[in-house]
Amino acid sequence: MGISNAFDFLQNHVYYIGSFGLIFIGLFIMLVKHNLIKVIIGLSILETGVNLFLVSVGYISKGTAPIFSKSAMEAAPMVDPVPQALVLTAIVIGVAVLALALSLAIRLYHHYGVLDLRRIKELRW
Amino acid sequence: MSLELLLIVAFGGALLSYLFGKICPQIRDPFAVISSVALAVMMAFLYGKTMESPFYFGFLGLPLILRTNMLAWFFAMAISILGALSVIFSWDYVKDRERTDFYYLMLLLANASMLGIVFAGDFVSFFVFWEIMSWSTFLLISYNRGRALGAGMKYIIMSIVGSVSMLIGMLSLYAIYGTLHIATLSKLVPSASSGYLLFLFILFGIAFAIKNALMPLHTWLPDAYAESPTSFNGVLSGMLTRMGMYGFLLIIYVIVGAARALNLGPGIFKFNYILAWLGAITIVVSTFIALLQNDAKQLLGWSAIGQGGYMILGIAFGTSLGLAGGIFHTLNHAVYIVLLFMSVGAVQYRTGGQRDLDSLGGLIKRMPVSFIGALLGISGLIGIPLTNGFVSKWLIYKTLILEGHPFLAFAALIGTWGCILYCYKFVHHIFLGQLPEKYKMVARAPFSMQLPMIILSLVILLFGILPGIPLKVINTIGTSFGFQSLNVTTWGIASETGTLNTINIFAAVVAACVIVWLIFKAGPKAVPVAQEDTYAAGAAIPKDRYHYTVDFYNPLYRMISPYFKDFIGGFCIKLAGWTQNVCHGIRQMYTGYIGHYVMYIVLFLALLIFVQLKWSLW
Amino acid sequence: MVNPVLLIAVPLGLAFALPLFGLISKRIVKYIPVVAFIFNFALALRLIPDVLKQAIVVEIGGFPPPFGINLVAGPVGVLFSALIALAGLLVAVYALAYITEGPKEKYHMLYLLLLAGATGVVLTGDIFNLFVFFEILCISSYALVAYIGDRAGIESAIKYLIQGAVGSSFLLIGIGLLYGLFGTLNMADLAQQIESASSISVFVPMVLIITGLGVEAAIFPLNAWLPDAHSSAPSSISAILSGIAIEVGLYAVVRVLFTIFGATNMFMFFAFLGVLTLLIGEMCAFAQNNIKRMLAYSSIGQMGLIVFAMAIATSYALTGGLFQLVSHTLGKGLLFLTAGYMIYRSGSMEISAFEGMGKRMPLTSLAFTIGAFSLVGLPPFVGFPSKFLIVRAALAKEEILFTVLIGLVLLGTVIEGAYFFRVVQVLYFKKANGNSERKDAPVAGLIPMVVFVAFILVMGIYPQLVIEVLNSAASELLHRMEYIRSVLG
Amino acid sequence: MRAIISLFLISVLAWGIATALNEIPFGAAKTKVGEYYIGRGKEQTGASNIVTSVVVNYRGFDTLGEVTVLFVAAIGLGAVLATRRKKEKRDVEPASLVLYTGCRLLFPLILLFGAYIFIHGHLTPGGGFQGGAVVASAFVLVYLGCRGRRISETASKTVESLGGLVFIVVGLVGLAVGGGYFLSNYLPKGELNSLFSAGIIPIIYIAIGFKVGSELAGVIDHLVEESE
Amino acid sequence: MIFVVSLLTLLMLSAAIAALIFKDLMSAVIASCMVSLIAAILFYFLQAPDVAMAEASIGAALVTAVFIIAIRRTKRYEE
Repeated sequence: MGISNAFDFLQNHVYYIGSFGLIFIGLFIMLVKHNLIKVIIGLSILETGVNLFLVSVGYISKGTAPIFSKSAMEAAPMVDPVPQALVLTAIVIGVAVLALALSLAIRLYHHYGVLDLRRIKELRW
Repeated sequence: MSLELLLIVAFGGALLSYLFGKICPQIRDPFAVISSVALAVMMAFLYGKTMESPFYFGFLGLPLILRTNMLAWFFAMAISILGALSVIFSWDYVKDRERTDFYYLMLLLANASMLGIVFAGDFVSFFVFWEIMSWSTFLLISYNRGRALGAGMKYIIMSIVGSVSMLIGMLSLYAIYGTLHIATLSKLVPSASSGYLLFLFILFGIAFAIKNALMPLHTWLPDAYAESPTSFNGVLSGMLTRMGMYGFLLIIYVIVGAARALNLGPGIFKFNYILAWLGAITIVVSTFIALLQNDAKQLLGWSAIGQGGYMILGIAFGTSLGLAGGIFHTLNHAVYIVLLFMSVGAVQYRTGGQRDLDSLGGLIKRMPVSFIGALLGISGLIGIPLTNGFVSKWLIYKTLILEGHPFLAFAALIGTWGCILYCYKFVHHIFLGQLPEKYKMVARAPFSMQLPMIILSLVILLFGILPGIPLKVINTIGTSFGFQSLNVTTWGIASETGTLNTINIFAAVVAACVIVWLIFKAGPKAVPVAQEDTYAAGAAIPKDRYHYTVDFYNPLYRMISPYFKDFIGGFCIKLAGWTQNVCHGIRQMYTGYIGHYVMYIVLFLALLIFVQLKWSLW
Repeated sequence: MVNPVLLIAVPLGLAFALPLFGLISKRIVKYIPVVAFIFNFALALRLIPDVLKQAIVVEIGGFPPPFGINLVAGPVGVLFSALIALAGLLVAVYALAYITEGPKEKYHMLYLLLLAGATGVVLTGDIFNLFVFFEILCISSYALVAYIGDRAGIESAIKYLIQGAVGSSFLLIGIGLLYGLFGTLNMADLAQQIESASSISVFVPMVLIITGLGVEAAIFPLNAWLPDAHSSAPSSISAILSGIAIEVGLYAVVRVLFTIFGATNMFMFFAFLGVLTLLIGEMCAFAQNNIKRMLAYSSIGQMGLIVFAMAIATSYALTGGLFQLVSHTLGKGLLFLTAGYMIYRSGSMEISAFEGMGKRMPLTSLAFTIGAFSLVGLPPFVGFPSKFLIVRAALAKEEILFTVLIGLVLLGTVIEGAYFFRVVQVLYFKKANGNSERKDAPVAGLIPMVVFVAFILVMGIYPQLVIEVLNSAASELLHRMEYIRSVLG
Repeated sequence: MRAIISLFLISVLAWGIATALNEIPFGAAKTKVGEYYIGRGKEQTGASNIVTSVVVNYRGFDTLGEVTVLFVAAIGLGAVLATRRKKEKRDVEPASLVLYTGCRLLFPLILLFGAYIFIHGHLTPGGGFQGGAVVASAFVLVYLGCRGRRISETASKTVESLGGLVFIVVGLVGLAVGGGYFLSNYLPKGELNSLFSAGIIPIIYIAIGFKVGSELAGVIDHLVEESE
Repeated sequence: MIFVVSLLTLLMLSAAIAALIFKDLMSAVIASCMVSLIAAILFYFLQAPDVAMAEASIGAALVTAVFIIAIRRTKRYEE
């Protein structure tokens, strides 16, 4: 009983756990770490988690990839293609943000010589 | 003669004189004078007319309306005449200053917007003109730089507070009655609940009390008067401050109506009683603070606060006599305070901006016209018979006594007593006593300054001897508020409880003068000596000051100075300091550290989710 | 019939083509944004009469709404597009002379893309599409904030970026949850399926989305990036960030709250939040000595006012809120533009460095003064009718609570007046120390200022000019069902 | 301290999201939109990869935005790093011969692979973005292996611009000929599962592939140049 | 199947935690690269080959390259 329950639970939730685990770990990194690069790593983990979540929302049990190849035409239900399309977009947006963030980090390092965010607060109040 | 044309002339005159100043400065001053005089002349033709016409439909579906009636005409006439005189006075006064174009623009704009206020037939246009008046005045008060900046800030902050509270009041009217047309409102509002009327009175009252410098909202006035250009003081003190009076009349007697307005609140905490007591407190406190001043313009400023108290006392009781007194006092005060400021201005003009009473003195021979002006001005201010102040003060005293308020009457009396002291100090320190060495070569004021002073002096005497001229107009205003008509004669007022007849007084004074003249004539002939030809009982005459204008009322000062300070002004300064500290405290929230900022975002989210999960608030 | 999609496609296309123009001639590059926004503004104006009758729904790719992406050019969308195009045009003209250093070509591209993104946000009818355009807007503003490349610029850009990225991640999670729940991304379709926003499963995505969008909309605890970013960006960009970017963020919040979720029960909370935002913004602005930070905090305050107005949620209030939005765009845009040249002239952002500017740059100072007066809400400038409407709407509620709140709002106005008038005094009534030669901004800088001033005056004196559009925009926001019907048929 | 607060806040978030997720069972079929795409995608767009048909056609506007985002990031990165660029040429140590030759050899192969991915986007998994990324990784390889090699900035800019313009122009042509719809698939759909099918989809994906490839390569180029 | 997925998820989360813990940024980046790679595998299991390809080529490869370049240019160790 217990085992099969656990199995069911895992079956139903493992992707959610994985994705939100990533999201929260990423968020945690952003909240507590002082190093800018580390914060950006957190952001990238957070984005990966979000993407994973989006795709798992679109999953259909025992579905196949939404591609009509010549062999497997309409054999099984297909998974929802929409979240996949969204995630494609989200991945590209994520990489855009990360690249910009890292270039800013490099420039910031030129100016300040540190990446410790506690010491980069000339602008405040 | 339409009102639109009038306002176009007023505002157009302001803008055009600015443009002329930029294009060819020579014709700017004449143009400003001509336009303001023309305005006064046009205004005169409006006498006794009652009309109302929308001039603009564009504002959010609300027609903006101009209207005129006796009340509006009375104020407008005073505004335009005093404005014209101030413009004439400015001719020489600001000639050598920089940015005179700007000065003229703002002066005329302030004037024009005041006309707009009194002709406004609905609250939107009232408010719009009110705000234009506020910021143009702010810009003029700050004109002198230096300390004027602080004065300007005080003025504009209090002004904004006032207009904000007026905005709330006016829009609550709009929200409830769906109109802001004054005539319509005056039919609808009197049937509102007492609580709502009180709410209205408080909101509008704050706005008008600030403008009229009723204590405890007077803080802006002394500094603003002291620091603004003296040529503008005429406009500022004469009518601009008294727009508060106009507002009070409007809200109490036009919109709400005497029947409701005078019975609001329980027992002695009636709205108008509180107003009257505030007026009385204003009179006493500000009079004594004025006595302590050594700056001519500060002194006049405090005096103006006190005189504002008289006006409030006059209109607070809602009898036709008191109302006449209050409105008449508004006019009279405007006349003599403008005169006094002009005389100070003339002295300042010739002495290089000196307005410290202790450093002046003995200018009587050097500037006789200014002296006469100042003398007549203080006579009016004190209320010496045959000057205009006498009549209005008489009416106010009489109201207080008839209505059975001896304490208030006593307060008013104390005010007059203090008024005598500071008025004497004022005229003595400037014009009498020893002439300081450096002012020996001081010349007379230029004609452009003398002319308005002479006109105003004549007006003081005219209204003092023939008070019936303005009182007839004022009586019409009173009857339009629904009061019974007074029996106004050219010489004064006749009523069953006592008659004012200036012709008798005039006769008595003339007789006394004749007698005194005869006595002097009979005595030995006076020998005129030079002003500096002074003897000091054998001792060598010191080169520096030796006359007694310094520490004039020394014992009195020592007695009253601990009690009569501008506590409220001090409190406001402190309040500003506290606000600043609070602001500095709050901005510490933006620490500059990204971790905190991200935390704020997560916090916001978590808080919302937590509240909803826990309590299902939304 | 013109197609509203051109409002987005043309700036995008021109931005893509801009490097090619750059290959032909370096000098024509900077005129391309001007051309693009003249076109957009004309198009938006052309659309207004049609839109007032009936919202134009454009199906991208020819697929019916729940299946394809659609643009909804309703009164709100067109109003915002017109506003964006107007501000964009004026600031582009300003930038002709102002942007003289750095990779200019990239500046103009980013600028075009920023405003194209903003237009996309206000026109789109699909929530994921909104997210994408929002990212365009955000990312180009990150880059533009860092454009100068000094310490402050880079620092504020990275702060902005991190907060913005966290916000967009939340937004994306919220969108994912919504898609999981309702299986659609179309806003009208979502609105049709969501009856109540109170159940926790709808509430969580809603607050995620609100938080994500709120970061850009500068709602109170989410706005820490704003003063830094707005003060460190080039002034022309500050004008756009303050005048357009946060407004568009607010638009998105309002659209989500009103149209998708119909979250009437949250409005009271947002009214409080708005007042809080307003007070904190104004108080922080009051304590500033740096002109651009002051203006930035003042933007926070104005956003608070608009949020408050929107949260009253009556047709008057929405009209007032939208009007305030317009007037804020005009006023703040003008202030940042004028401040830009004053900073350029005095070499410092400290307010005390502007002493005697009234003599040194008379027209610029005059424009600044008018902008400041308008923001404070003095007649006859445009800030007055907008505040008038908001106060009236709050009082028409006839609740003590709203009366108290409007009192607090107007207290904020008093503080705002205090710091703006202080600057005006510094401009006009302090003697310039040192160089007091008279030299105004260049013509390309003055033209947009003059146009802004003209708009401020004309709309202030004749608010009827825009009130019809604002009214129908308000009713579009207020009536969800109308929106759903116009999209889904 | 901050860690504890953060953990608390995150646990609140987790609580809320877990509650919301209860309504979204994993693996259940639930969307009419997805069904619509799967059911009609073949006829309406002619692409056998439904994800591609969604990305390029049904939600083509998103993709336009997405391309723009990447474009913005590339320009922004250029702008951010721009002021440091005009430096003197440094002497870089040449890579070893094996590495150099290997890179030279692999480079065209990877490019070809990338091109394959984006050309067959409508048939097989992959498409413009993936292909573009593969192309860009070829350039990464060259930067790492053959130091000192640069792509011509003008060329990359031109490719970026043309890629974007092709997308927009293809879309705008739809306004004229495709029934007045932006980005409508007005070209003949062809036979399913053949290379020349799916109307405008391959064109757009090829454009995207070039664009993304050159943009990502440009990003790497900027960063590498900066870093040396 | 589900065990493989669970194991991968566990691995992925531990890699993320490793990225949190490592003081050496290079190691942290490699850990996050691992997160992306495993996520790509999970995408594949979720029947999303397109996304898996994108994640592997963009999320894992390019982002990591960019990170490494950035770290080489700045500091390698978190202080």
